[in-house]
Amino acid sequence: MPILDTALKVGLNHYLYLSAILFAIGMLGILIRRNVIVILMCIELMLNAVNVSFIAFSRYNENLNGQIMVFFVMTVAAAEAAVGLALAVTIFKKFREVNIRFFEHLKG
Amino acid sequence: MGQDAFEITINVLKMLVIFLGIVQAVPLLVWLERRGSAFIQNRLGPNRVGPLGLLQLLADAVKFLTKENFVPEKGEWFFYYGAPVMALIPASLAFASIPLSIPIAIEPFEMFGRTFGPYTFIMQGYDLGIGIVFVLGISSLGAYALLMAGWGSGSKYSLLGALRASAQVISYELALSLSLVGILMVYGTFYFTDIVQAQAGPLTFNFLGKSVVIPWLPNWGIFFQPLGALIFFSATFAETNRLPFDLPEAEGELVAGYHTEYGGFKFNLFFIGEYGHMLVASALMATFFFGGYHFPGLTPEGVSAFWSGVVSGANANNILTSLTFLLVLLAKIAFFLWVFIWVRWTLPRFRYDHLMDLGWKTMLPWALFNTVLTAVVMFISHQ
Amino acid sequence: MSALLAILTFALIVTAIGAGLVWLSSIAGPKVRKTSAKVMPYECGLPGQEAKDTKISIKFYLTAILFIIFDIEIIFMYPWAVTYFDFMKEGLGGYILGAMGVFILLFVVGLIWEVKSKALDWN
Amino acid sequence: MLTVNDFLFYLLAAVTFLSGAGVILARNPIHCAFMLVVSMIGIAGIFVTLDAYFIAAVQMIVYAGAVMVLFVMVLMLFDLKHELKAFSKGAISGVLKLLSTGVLLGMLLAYIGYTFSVDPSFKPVPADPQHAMETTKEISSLLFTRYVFGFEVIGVLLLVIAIGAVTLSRISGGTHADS
Repeated sequence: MPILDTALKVGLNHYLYLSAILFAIGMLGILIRRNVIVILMCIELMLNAVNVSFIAFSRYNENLNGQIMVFFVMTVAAAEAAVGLALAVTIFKKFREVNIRFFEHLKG
Repeated sequence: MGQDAFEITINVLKMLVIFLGIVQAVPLLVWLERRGSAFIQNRLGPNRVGPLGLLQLLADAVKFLTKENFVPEKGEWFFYYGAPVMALIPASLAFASIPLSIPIAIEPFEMFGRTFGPYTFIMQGYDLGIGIVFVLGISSLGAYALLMAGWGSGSKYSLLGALRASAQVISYELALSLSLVGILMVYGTFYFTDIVQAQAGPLTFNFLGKSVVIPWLPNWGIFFQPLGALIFFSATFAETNRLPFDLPEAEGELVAGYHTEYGGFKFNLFFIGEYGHMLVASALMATFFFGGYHFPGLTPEGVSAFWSGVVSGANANNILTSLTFLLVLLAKIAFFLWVFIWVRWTLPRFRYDHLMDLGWKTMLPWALFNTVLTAVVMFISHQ
Repeated sequence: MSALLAILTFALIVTAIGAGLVWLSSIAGPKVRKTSAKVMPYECGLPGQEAKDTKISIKFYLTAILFIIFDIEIIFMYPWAVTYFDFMKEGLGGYILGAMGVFILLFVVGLIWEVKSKALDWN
Repeated sequence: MLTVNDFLFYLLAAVTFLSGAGVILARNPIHCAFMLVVSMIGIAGIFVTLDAYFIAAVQMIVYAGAVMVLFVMVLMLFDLKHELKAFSKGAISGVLKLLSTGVLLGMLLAYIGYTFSVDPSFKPVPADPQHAMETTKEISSLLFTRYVFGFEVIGVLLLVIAIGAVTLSRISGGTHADS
């Protein structure tokens, strides 16, 4: 079937679809989960989804700037995870709570 | 992977051989370790089963296989059974990416009434252009086997052991990866084949714009990076959880660490993983600092000329030439494996705080110093 | 690309053989009824104690955080190391050395701070 | 007919999607973390199919090898077995959340489908292992010329994080966590 063959032939679109789906999964996770550490993991998933589209565009346009952007995104995401977890652990040690609802009470 | 059925079959077979080679090396190494330690300590070691006790390992394997399998009460079966399998993956995947010898070029030949060829078979599982970064990336998964084992066992001693072990492994991973920056500066590539090629011939370097050749020394990385080699080799001891860094399984003092709840063949798989890491470390040591499969005086042309006097036919000649270089690399790997065993029975174990201090406050700064020194020396000698 | 296929094939081989060995040992091993003493966590033969306040040092997690940070800094040195000589050949040796010099200086400041703040002390 | 590359993409996309769904559906946070590790490794494979070898390796080292180890260690340190409710309450808000995510996903997919349908196929690249190293060197020379300022800022950021994370874990006293 020529139509199916064209649809199945992997191009830029397929990578962007995958990226969009992963991003939506990450967003849904942030909305429905209660545990703050799982929410941090979902943020990592969303950042990864964005990285996929960066790399796909970089390959499509034969332009390596996208890869450097991903390098920076990864670095900042790792730093964000480190600080986020340090915060979560500090709050957990003090209040024994990881529910995201609880964090609303931390207003000054 | 290949164009036709013959090439694909050979490539898959090659991977099977590499993996089974790693698995098969383990009993031999255990035997060597037990006999070697007995020799060092003036004992006899296993000598009952078979000649020199060689069949002891077969007996051990059968005994391991016939042990009872069960999951501890609070454990999770997927993590409990998955951890030993996971322990195999990083070491074997890393080892398969290291070039073991020169590629075998096969001329066209007739078989089953068809003509096959020409082919070129690389003597490694797969040829990624980024060699060492791949090895570092895949070895960084090693911590998961420990954490899975600790978590899956459902015992707090296992969990504590797993946390200790993974903290140690990740701490020394820093010194290990930083110690390689110097040698990467010297060769300017991540690609293993290029690194090995660069080490052929006599010692050659640029000094203040002049090219210096020392004909009686091989062009090995150890002469450019002695400090880097030392830090790298010490860090691999910690990565492989070998003495004097075997805190994760200090069986005399602690219970046993992350594999407390394991027995039988699952325990053996952790063992295979540990020896696989030793193999990777020895092979990397040989590849980066001791010329890979090159040996002074052995050139591919010379070896090929020697074999052409013994066998006729280009294909047989190519295969034998490649196997000769494979033997050179295996001899180097065997030497470093012996160093691993030798050190184990020579040095006492560290205390945990000393171990962490050594990793973070001694080896990491020295590796950084090595990087800066290499950069400055290269900068000055290039002016 | 075919290298990726080869890696996946190899990982499949390793997983299959490893899982096969575990499965084989569960076939070959004796089938004995589980007793409560057998499936209990091994604590040197004593009855297991589940203390409410098991203290685990947060040093482990602090080590992991510091590992991430220094690991990233080392990863940035890798591309620098492989192009160092190329930059020098173009006469940009001083520039590339200076660029990494600042970065390494920040690395060293971080390391000294960690050592001084006793974040790396384990006793 | 699927080529090897297409097959690899579909395989890795399926692995990434399923483990990504596992991250938000698994009740035990440890299971979520291991699912995310699988997802990260799958994405590293996706990067390899896009010829970004070095970035794929960085993904393995930084994400799968460092960040996720930290997540797993923290989850094991604070053994969260007592946390029973994994998902937030409320039927109406749940429907709204699903709906809004669905609308976003639909808009994204439609946008991609309409915008990039001209010629989405990639230009071929040499299948030579040397090629990966050449790309890495190009990335590196870009990083240290055009993006050198960003590179130094990353250095400062990491220093700040190193100090901040240690300081954060110091406050509220005590070096031990109750598990």
